[in-house]
Amino acid sequence: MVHPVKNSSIENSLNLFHHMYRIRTVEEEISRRYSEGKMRCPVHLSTGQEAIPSTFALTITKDDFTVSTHRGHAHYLAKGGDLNAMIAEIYGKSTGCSKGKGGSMHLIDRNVNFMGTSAIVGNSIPVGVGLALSSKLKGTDQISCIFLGDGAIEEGVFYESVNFAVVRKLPVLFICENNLYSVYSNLSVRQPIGRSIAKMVEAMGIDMSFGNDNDILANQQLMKKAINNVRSGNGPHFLEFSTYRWREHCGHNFDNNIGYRSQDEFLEWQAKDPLMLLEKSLTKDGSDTTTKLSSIKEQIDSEVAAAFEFAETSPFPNQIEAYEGVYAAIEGVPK
Amino acid sequence: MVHPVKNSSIENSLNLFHHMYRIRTVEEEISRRYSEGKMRCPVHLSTGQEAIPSTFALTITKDDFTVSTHRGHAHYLAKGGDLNAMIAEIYGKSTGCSKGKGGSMHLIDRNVNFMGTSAIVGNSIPVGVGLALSSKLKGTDQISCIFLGDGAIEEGVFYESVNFAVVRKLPVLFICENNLYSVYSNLSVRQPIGRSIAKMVEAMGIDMSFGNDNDILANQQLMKKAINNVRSGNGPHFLEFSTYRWREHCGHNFDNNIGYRSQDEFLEWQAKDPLMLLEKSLTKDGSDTTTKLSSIKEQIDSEVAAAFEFAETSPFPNQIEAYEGVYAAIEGVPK
Amino acid sequence: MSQMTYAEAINVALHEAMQLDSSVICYGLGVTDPKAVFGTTINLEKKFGPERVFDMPTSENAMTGVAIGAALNGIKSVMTHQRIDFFLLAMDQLVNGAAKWHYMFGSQNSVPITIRLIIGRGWGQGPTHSQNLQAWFSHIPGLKVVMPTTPEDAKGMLLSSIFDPNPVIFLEHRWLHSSIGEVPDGDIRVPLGKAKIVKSGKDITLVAMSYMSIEAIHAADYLEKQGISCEVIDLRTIKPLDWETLMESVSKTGHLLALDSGFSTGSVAGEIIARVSMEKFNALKLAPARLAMPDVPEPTSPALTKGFYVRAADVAEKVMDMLGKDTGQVRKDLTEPRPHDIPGKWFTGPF
Amino acid sequence: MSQMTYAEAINVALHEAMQLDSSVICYGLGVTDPKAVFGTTINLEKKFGPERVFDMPTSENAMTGVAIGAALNGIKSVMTHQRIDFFLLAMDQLVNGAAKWHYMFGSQNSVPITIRLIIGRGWGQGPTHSQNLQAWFSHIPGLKVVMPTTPEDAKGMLLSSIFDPNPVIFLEHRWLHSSIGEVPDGDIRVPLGKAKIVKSGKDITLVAMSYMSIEAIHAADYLEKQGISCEVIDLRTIKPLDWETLMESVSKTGHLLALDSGFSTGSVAGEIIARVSMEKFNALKLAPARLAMPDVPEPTSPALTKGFYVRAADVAEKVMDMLGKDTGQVRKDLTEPRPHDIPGKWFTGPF
Ligand SMILES: Cc1ncc(C[n+]2csc(CCOP(=O)(O)OP(=O)(O)O)c2C)c(N)n1
Ligand SMILES: Cc1ncc(C[n+]2csc(CCOP(=O)(O)OP(=O)(O)O)c2C)c(N)n1
Ligand SMILES: [Mg+2]
Ligand SMILES: [Mg+2]
Repeated sequence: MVHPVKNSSIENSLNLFHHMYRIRTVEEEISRRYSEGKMRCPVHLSTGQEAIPSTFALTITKDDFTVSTHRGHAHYLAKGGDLNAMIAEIYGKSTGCSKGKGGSMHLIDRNVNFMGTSAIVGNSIPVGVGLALSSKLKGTDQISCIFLGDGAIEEGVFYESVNFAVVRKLPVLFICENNLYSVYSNLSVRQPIGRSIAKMVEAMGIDMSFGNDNDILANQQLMKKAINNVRSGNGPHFLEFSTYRWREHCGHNFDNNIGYRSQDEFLEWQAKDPLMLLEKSLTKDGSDTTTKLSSIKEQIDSEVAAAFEFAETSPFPNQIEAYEGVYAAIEGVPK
Repeated sequence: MVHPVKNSSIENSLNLFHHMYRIRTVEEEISRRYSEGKMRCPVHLSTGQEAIPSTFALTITKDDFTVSTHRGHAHYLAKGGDLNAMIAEIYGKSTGCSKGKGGSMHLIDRNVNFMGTSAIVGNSIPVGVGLALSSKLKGTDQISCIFLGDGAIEEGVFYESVNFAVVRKLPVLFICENNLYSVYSNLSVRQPIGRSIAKMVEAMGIDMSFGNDNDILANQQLMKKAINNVRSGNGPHFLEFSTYRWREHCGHNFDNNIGYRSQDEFLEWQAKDPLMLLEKSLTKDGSDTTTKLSSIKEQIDSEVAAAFEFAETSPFPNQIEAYEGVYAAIEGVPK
Repeated sequence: MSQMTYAEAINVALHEAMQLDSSVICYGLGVTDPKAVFGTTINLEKKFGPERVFDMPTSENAMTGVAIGAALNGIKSVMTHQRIDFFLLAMDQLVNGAAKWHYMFGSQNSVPITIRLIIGRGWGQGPTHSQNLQAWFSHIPGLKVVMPTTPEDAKGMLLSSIFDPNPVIFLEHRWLHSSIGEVPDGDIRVPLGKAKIVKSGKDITLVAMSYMSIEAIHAADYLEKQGISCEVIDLRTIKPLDWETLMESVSKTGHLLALDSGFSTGSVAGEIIARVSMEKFNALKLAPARLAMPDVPEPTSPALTKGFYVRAADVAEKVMDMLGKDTGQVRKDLTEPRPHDIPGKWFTGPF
Repeated sequence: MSQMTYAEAINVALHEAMQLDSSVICYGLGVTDPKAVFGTTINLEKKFGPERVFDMPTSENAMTGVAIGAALNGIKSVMTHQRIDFFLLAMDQLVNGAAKWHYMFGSQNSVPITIRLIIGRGWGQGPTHSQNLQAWFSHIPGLKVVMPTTPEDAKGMLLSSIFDPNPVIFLEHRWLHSSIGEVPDGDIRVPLGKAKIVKSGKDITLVAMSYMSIEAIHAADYLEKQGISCEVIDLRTIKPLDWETLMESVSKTGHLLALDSGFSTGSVAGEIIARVSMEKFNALKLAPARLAMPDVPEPTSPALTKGFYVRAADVAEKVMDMLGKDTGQVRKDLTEPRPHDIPGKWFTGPF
């Protein structure tokens, strides 16, 4: 195996930085504007959790399928989903990726095979497995990636989905972002203390890997290996990453003051902020890199600003559309 | 630890024989009479699977809770359930343990804390966990035993139930009778080939043991240890036993001819028939034991005959009762 | 055109659909086993292979989600459950997922799945193997609900369901599987959403679905001899329901009796009474009526199910009562068959 | 007697019940967290300890079965879900288990569990966080279904539900949690199954439940000024439903408008129309009517929910239209509040 040369390693880090910074900027901009009351739907932000989707972005291909959860902005963006359409969706505009029907919790971009997110915990997991079944039936090499949280692990449907994926050796990649919390509930009141999720899932008959602490370069290797593995026809794989969300479960505030977790815990994780650490390490690489970082930021800042501008200036859907689209039309038969 | 002396070991074997022979005789008598068309409900017989409930019968106490499945006759009897009331229930009589409302798939005997069986795969599992929660809340040392099949392992609710039992360290004993089939489906089309159920469950954070091949004396030790363990407050335990049902999934016939399993497989298991093997080994112990065996058989034969007589001569419930008992009456308020 | 049973008609439709379109797959507990879901899936695996026809783990909820996911990439799944009651485990995937997917993602995807659920009654099936929950499904926007009565409709509507771009709940009554009828060959499509007037008449409209249509026809035949002319409507589709045909009939007869195989309160029959009362109030000559199952779980003992089901005699009696005729003779003429808990003598249990 | 919000009334009822009976326990996602399920479970854990008050894994189906099992040994569980939609995962345990247990085991056990489910509308909750599925529950024999409107009823009916020996579905509309009212102190029990005539009148019967009763009252107040006297019935319990009070009212007014917060087709309002049409046909002076949610999943965008809900204006317009009055002024008098998607200005989301 050829070791990556220094340059390509910098380039890789810049690419990771790009994705992380982009996700962070989008989430923080939502957060900044949320209290204006124009985004009238629940939002679940991923600030602090950007490392995993960013490694995903660099390895996954456009044709692969992906589904996600209520906390899906980052995954949508990482898969290459249209930023404008996402922000417009959160604003409830007709240009939204779901035409205003779905909001922040129902994101889709068919152009990049980002197939949907669900507001029901665990609900999109078997859907992802079904997409993998469809690749197998159609004989393509598309894999299907399923993002889920540590809370979703508790739903029976997760376990049923893993079992079926193993039985039929489907090309599924489960990506569990374990951020220690489900809403305000710590893992310890929901799952046995000290039990490893990844090891448990391994015992279901599946390959797994575990990535710690938002360590982005290590996690990137795990992500690459896992994706290659699944694509090679070795059956499903389960990835667990330990991570942390900075802001409140739903909404735009910080909430370390309300008592369900400690400020210390938060600060500990903030010190491991993958974005900040990567930026630090990159700026050590000389002024050329620093310049590149600035230009990435600049470019993203204006891209994000433009997306909000797009959303704000887009028209609302017409009231009548609320009543349309309940049923898909039979081909050749007018609705 | 004192090793059991020879005599008590014979006595133990005779006791096991008693329970096995009793379950066998009941099931075979149902089978013999089923085509008469007087037992008008589905029956799922346990012929071939008697070893496990028999070891259970000798260790469990009356106050402990038990729930079971569609294949629940043996568990009901092992727990000390009233034989007459069970047969009457299968005949749809008013003297039935559920007054004719439930049939073979809904057995209950409150006198021995046999709390119910369900016709829905997996359905009684969390109910058993809830009973364990109630013992803990009430501070009693009653444990809760949950019989389930290998098919029920596939239901998400099984996994959710195990998780909750571990999180709250509840006194639950899961007893999985793995008979290789769910209806006509072999394990291999439902679960990963070569994956151990017990080991998978262990990874969920639970103690487990595995008993092979209907080996009754070995299994008895596992059963005892497991029950003691759970009663000592060590949290839930999972027991898996490998076993085999002789007759068709539902109904009274043999069905090795229809093609979902082989006659060879059946014969292999029949050669390991725990009842026959135990009887053989006991008859080697001299004529005294042989006499005791005969008298056990005689006593049970007539007990079973009497139970069918009881069921056949019991009155049917009154038509009007169909409309009663949908709601429990509020105390002090007439219905 | 050939004579076949309802179960055979379903089998033929599945063969036809899988032959026509390689994106059709078929799975469910028992689909590949020797009993082949009451014979309805015979030879499918042999013909189309284990990739497209397969058994599944006892995981009703996940397997519904699998159908949704596959549908998003153009696979048309036919999933089968031997009892509707087992499918209660999958309500999240059905209602939060399948039913709303097309709508909530702005009409970019459709979810062409067909879920065959077997409903029934009798023979000691008891409280959790005998439910008729069509009212639940018809309450949910985004679902279609189909309940064919005849072998021909079973075939033609199953084909239409499979090729419909929406999730369709296809309900088969266990007592119909052995009924025999003429079934056209080939790719016949009976459109969803169109009721059938199986008997036209002028005095009263009897509206029913699935097995209840059979009881309605028996009653109408009897009533005809008593000089009462019934118009019998077999709904065939519960959602979307063919209100036009129904309203027209009631406008003509001025009388309505709605039958249902589900619990009375909140039944589809109730919705029918409501809609007719709201929209055709002036056409109604007297109060509409409903006959459905009592609001009671089905008991197991045959002694308790005596007189428990809505039978032709109940229908005939109700109609005569509504029209002011003497009902004294009805139960003597139309006695409850013996045994009352099986569809025919051929049925020996356990299912 | 003290003034408190609906949410506080629920909290007080839980405290009262747990104090009265040590076999009452309380659990659900978020029950012990800082937000305390919109404030309804505040201080319960502190007062009654973590054995009796606890958070749970996201395992809705198993946790329902746990309540059943505990109930079989005399524990009275109050389980809470922050959205009714999540509870779709538990239909097997509810319908195949809890609802039928008492019946199918020959009445030897009862299952005294109370399941608090929050329903709602508005504020971008969207298709899977806004359903009102009371019709489903009321279709199932063995369940009781409660939908209180006022703080007093919330307290009194929650206490009655907890001490009822049957499984009770207790539905709280999110838009009611902050409404304020007088609530008697102590162990007050409002009996299940009794409707309340909140306004007596002679021209038309308006029947509603939960938040829809509020819209009905607003409409009735407006209509009174237009010279129309409405009798407003707040059902409070959906099952068993108080048919007596309802039928008496319709007999008096001869007119019926039934409101519902659920999808129209198959709604509880539909069942009401059906029963009244069947039983009080001759008392009805004209066709009864229904106003419920359209048969459409709820969209998320505020632009799409404009005019989407049944509001007092719709009710008033419908009543005037039924009674042949000119409706031209209604929408000018009763404009849709702004913003239309929140219960009041105090509401800033996200929930
Ligand atoms: C079936 C279901 N139960 C409960 C909820 C409420 N809920 C919304 S998000 C969430 C947390 C899930 O935690 P996790 O899977 O760890 O994801 P995270 O929010 O941490 O990203 C919960 C419980 C829901 N949406 N669906
Ligand atoms: C939820 C549900 N799905 C399917 C069925 C149909 N069914 C009845 S028994 C059975 C087999 C279950 O197998 P297992 O748990 O191994 O028990 P066994 O019959 O082997 O004792 C099945 C699938 C059911 N009753 N409930
Ligand atoms: Mg989490
Ligand atoms: Mg088995």
